[in-house]
Amino acid sequence: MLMRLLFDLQFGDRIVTLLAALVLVLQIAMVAQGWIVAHIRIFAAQSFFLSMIAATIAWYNHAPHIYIAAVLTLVVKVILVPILFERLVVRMEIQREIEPIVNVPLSVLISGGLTLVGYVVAESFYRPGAAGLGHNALAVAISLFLIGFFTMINRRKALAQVLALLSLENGLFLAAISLTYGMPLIVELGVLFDVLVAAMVLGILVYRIRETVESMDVSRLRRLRG
Amino acid sequence: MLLIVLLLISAATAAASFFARRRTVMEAANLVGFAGVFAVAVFLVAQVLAHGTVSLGNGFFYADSLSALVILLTASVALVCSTYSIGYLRDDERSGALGDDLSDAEQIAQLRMYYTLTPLFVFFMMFLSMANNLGVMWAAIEATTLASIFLVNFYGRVTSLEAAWKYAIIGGVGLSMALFGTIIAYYAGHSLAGSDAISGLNWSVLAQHAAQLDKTSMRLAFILILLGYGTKAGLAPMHTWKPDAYSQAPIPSTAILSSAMLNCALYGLIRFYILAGRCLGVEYPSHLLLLFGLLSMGVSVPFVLAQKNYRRLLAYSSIEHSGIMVTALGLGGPLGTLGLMLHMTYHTIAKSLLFLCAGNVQQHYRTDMFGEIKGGVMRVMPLTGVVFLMAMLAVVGMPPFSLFQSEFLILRAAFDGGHVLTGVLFILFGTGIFAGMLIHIGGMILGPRGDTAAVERRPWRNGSLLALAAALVVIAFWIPAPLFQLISGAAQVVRGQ
Amino acid sequence: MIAKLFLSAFVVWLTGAVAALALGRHPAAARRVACGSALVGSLLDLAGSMAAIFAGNSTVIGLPFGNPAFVCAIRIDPLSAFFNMTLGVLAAAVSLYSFGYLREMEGKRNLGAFGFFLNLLLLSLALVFTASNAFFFLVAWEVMTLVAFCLILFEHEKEQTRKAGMLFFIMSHAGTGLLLIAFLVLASASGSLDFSSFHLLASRMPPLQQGAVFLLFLFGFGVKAGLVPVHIWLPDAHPVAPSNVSALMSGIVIKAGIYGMARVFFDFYGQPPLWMGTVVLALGVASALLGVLYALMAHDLKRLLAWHSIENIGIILMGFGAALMFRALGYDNLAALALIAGLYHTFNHATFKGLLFLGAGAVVEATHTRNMEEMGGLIRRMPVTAACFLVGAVAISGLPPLNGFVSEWLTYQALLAGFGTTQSLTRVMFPIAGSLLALTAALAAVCFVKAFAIPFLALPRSDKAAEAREASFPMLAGMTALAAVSVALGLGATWFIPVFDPITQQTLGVRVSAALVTAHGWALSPGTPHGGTISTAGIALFFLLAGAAFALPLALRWRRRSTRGPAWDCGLPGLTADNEYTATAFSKPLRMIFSALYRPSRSIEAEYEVSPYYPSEIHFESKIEHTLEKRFYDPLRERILAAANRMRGIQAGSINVYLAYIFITLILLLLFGVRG
Amino acid sequence: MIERLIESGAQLFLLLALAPLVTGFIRKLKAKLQTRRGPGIVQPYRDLGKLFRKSMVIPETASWIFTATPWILFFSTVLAGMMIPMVTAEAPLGLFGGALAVIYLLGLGRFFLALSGLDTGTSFGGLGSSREMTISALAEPALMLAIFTVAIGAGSTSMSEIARTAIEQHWRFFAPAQMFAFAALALVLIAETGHIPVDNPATHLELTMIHEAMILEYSGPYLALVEWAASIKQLVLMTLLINCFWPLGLQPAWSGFGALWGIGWLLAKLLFLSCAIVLLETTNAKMRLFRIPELLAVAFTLGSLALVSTFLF
Repeated sequence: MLMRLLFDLQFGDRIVTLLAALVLVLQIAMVAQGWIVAHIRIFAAQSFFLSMIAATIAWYNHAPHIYIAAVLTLVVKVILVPILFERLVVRMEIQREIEPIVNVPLSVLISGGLTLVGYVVAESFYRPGAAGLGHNALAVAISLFLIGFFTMINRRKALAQVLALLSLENGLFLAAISLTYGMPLIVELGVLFDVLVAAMVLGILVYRIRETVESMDVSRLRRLRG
Repeated sequence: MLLIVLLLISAATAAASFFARRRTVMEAANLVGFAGVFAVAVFLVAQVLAHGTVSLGNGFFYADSLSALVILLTASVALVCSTYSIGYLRDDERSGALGDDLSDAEQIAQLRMYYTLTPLFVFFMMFLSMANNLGVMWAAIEATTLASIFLVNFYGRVTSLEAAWKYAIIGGVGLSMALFGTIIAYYAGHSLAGSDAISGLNWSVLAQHAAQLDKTSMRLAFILILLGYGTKAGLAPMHTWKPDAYSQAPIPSTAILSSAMLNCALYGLIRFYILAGRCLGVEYPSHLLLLFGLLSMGVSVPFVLAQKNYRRLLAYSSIEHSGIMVTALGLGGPLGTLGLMLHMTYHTIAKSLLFLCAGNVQQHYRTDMFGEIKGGVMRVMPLTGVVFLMAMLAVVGMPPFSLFQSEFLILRAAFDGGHVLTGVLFILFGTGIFAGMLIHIGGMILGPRGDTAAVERRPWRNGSLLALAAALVVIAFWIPAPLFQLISGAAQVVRGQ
Repeated sequence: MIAKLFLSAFVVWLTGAVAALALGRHPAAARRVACGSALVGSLLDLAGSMAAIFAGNSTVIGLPFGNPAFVCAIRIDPLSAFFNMTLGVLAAAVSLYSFGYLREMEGKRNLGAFGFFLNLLLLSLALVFTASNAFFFLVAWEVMTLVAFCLILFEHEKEQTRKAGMLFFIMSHAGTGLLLIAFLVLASASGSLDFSSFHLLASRMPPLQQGAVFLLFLFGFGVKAGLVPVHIWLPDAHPVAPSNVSALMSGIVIKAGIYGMARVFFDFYGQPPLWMGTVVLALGVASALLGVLYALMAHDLKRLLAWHSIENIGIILMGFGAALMFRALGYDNLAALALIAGLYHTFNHATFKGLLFLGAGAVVEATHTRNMEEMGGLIRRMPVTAACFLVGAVAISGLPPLNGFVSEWLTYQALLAGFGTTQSLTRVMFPIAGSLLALTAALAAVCFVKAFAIPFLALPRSDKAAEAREASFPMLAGMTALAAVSVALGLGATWFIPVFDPITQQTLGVRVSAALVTAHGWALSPGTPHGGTISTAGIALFFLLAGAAFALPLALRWRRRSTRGPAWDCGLPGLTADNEYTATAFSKPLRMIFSALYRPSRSIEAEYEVSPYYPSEIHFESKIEHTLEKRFYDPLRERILAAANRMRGIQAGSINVYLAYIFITLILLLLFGVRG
Repeated sequence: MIERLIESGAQLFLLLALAPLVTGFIRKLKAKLQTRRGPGIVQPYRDLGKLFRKSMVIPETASWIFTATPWILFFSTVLAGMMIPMVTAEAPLGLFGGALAVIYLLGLGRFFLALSGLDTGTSFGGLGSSREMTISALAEPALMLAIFTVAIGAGSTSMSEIARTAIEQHWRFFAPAQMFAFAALALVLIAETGHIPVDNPATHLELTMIHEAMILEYSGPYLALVEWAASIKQLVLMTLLINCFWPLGLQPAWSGFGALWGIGWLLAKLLFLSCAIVLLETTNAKMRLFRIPELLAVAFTLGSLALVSTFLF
């Protein structure tokens, strides 16, 4: 029975949607989160579930190169980046909490609204009986993207903004694997490499800001005007 | 074959300056490297003119006249800026602008960072112009952003850090939107045969089958691409990073950013415009482009009128010019596209010249605020003063200079196409910008000498200044035939012939 | 033949410009090369344009231009030949004058650059008059503005010069913006940029578009010509420029605006609606009146002359307005008369205004000041300059027998003939305009009594005026040449009228010079049956005969019986310069009468040691208010800058706000864009 | 041709001879009305004769303009006189210019007179020139409107044409347009020739004199020329007024007997007009300088009324 499930497309589709929903919930949790370290861990969990989605899609569509993408995501986003950021947080021993510009209940409400927007936009794409698994994942991807964007606006701390940017790219990755079973491999590699370098560069910048401005509060960087 | 050589030379330059120990080696490496790049670019242009398109690695690298033009412009700007940066960085070193209490080793490290990142920056810009695969093109643009972040943060002051941070974050957000757009475009082309192969996302392939692409997803993709690459091009309302980045980065990198990088961002936008145009018909994308173009021109007018810092003034002028080029793209048609391509060429020359003059003035007066200079630049630095005024008049579109020709073509396209309101707004904003630039830059350059010290000889900087000024004057009256053939070829590509 | 002359003129100017720039290091050579090439170029241009006028047809010459996307060609038809002739005459005299005028600047200023700009200005002017397609016209137009800007800013150390130059450049550029829109609307209607395709095109366009294009052209060219609502740059820009440049600016650069209007009104518009002519006539009258009223109050010699340029532009536009109205009503002969009046006054104004500015330049160079209150008694030290200035003053006041009178007489006849038309509006409007023209001419006479008497007559009011020396020979040669042309144009009016035949033939399709010249070449008539005739030659002959027969013999006889003695000084110990009337006092009655317009304000400070009743020194200063600037332009500027400052709030510095901008745009586009 | 010469010679002689007579007559009449004997009618001739024989004093500061002005003034006024029809409708030098030329020739004379006033360097000269030019400038539009009304009636600005139409249409004088035009032209005549309400010709009081102030420095023959020119100008303007509006007695041509008849009528009309002027002078006091623009504004409104009424009625 289990074996049959493994090959039943219907079941695969339901798994992918379940995992996609889980990723969305984690994203909203990240919005409501107050602590940097917890923020990093939720991001790691989210990336883990993403790689699981990639794996299931690869399994059901017999597309080997998606496995590589899943593994890479696992390595980069679940292990490397979180460790880098946590060491950064420890070395700079800044206060750990994030003071969001918009208070938590309102920001959760807004993310709900954004999810709605995601679905409204994606709604025009649904062609009944489209082949392939997570075609309804586009709505989730768009809402992930919008919520990630909103969290960036909502954060004062530099590191929190970087994390929001990375979660935003998670949304893109979901769109890539679910809609088109992953981009050509070269592109996947290019994207992942750029995400990694971006994380490192932004880390260095955050470190420099911490040194010169003595606080991670980016909103105080307002000297260039007009 | 030339495409690979082009990339190899710039990569080699980056490596050479990374491993070099003495400053002169780095300078020489850069100079020779970029000269080589320029030479190869000219050969590439010759080949493109001969065969129409040059491709390599079964379509992975693809260069038609549009990309050849962008490569040529990037190479020429890089060459001029490398000669300028030699004099510029030596003066910075002498005057301690690099960082007040830096030991020699640290200063060399600082210069090394500059001399390695610039060729890397140019490498990725070249790569981007010849990448056929849209995903790879996106990765290259992302890489240019990453390379230039530390160029913006070169001086390490608090303000340049703030500028770099904004440049990175806004750029990052913009490019993630562009990536989303690329993915959706790929999804739109998903139903085509053989789309999952490596060439599925190739622009040339998609361009041929554009008609069969899925309409709604192409519409969503175009919006996201417009916002994404619009951020890199500095279209309003995503322009906010530009004035900060341009006023804090070192002058040679600002010159490259403001001309070459702008062309590459527009190159990406044009590639998608061609796809969207064929798939959705020209009507839909041109409305969006006109909206954003006019918005950018409109937004830059008040900032130019009430500006206190001349480098930020030039940044807003380049926001206006990206608005002009996007409007020209929106207008389309034979006149609009030819106007766009001419404008891209002339703007590259004029804008980089303007920034180089601003650099000369800043290094002598040690400030970039109009209030502190109080006029008299013409009397203190005659050559820079005259060239600065000339470049300002060119950028603003005064007729003896060539930008008027391209703006005239664009306006003619607007009025012939029935977009009378666009034309009237275009001229209104142009006059506003003209008034602002004239009052501020004219006020700074003209006027009595005051008590500023005389200026010392500056062979490198004035040499590159004169070269560009000569190019500006010559191109006003005579365009070499092959260059015009390249430009009209590029215009045809944009029109989708 | 015509083409060769024009091309050689262009080549001479171009090489002269480049040579002058190259000779920057040694000023003497640069000065000679620049002025020489300007002179030769102008004479060639003059010869070419005269040949073109007598040939009567239009020749087209292609010019090589680098960018293949554009074609540059010039077309010399009678209208452009006429304006080129004006340019040739004035430029020749000014170049001759510049030989002497620039010698004084040799040490201080970079004469190479000056020569470069001077020759380029002449070249761009000639190209503006002959350009045959919209693109090339606009390029030549803007190059002319740019070069004029550089020439105005030649002494850019002074704050006032910079401000005036920038105001000039910004307003001209705004004007060019209007022209650009108008030309492109025409180009989209006709499909090509060539002027020949615009011929009579405007009347075929829908009325609303036709009206809009008319207003765009009127105010686009009006900015350069100094039409009233958009004239504010002119009184500031001309005085600060070097005098030979102000002569060119007032004489011919303003006429580029007039040429533009003539080309549009009479070449592009076939049968314009009546309201257009009325607008032009009304603005003409307003410019004339305001120009002369503010000229009366100006005590800076060159500023006074600049205001007068606005007045004369008003008179020219009265002629054009009348011509347009006659065209609308179908009276082509009367339209031709009015057009000839306008064009004749253009040529006259170029000559006598150029003469006056050159005279003023000589005076300013001799006394190193532009304020009339510090001059005086220059007639004794600068007799030839005084004589030439007097000729110019009499001509501009429209007094017989000189050329100003002839063109104003023609304008009167045109306005008078207006009564013959049936339209009720015009029957009243023309004579009223005629009477206001009379008021303008009379006030001009008052102004030029002041402008000639205060600087030149009686005792010098300052030691600067006392030590003035006569101008050098080339300057005098330039001035006498223009004076001679002025007199010749006045007396030889009947020989000059046939010049206008090809123009009226080309634009209005009718030749009227035969009807205008009567009594076999002696007198001028308005072309109506037994209309009032005028013979300036006859008047001059009468003066000469009477002078020779009575004045000379009697004057000589009485001179032996006359002695020189002090004037009546009411018993005070001898007259000094302080007793003389000053310019402010001279214009006081008119300041009181027109106080509603001027809103004069005055300040008197008296210093005294012993008691207030015995002041040791009194300072009197009276100022007037420029209502148009104070009421309209200054508040407009402030409001724009305030709005700009408020808008700067967008770039407030916080990155969260910047990201919010992008976020909102994304959401809007997603929701509304996708459906599209 | 010879006949034309004789005619113009006669008109020239008549012009030169009659002018001082009219001035003398006006002064005599004014004196009579002020119940004083006053100098004889021919007194101006005696003054001119005396002045021509006297020697001259020219101010030190004066330039050639001071000495040239009397000649220019005299010749321009005489030329203006020759252009208007006095005895016959045909003005001898009519070809040289019509109504506009007359106005502007008088303007030329005034222009140089003002210059000479300023040339002496005294404040009186400046005072006189400034006031004279201001008043004449303000009078110009009213004069022009009156002339335009008459010229529109006649269809041309040539004086003989105007006179000829005046002769043919006798009833024309009573048309409202003509009445308004006549009133406007009369007011301008008063202002131009410097009679009482505008300027007092007899006084040398600095504050009130306008015309006299300019010619204060002239003496001997030049003073005679200027005075003579002033009286000729007065005669010219009066004849202009008469022949445009009261054409009765204007002969169509210079036939022998007709000329005498024409001169007779001219003298009668001049007599009548002089009496009207003198009456006006004695019954009015001189106006303040800055009240004169109001007078001339009245003249301007009368002129525009005249113009409108030609078109309305």
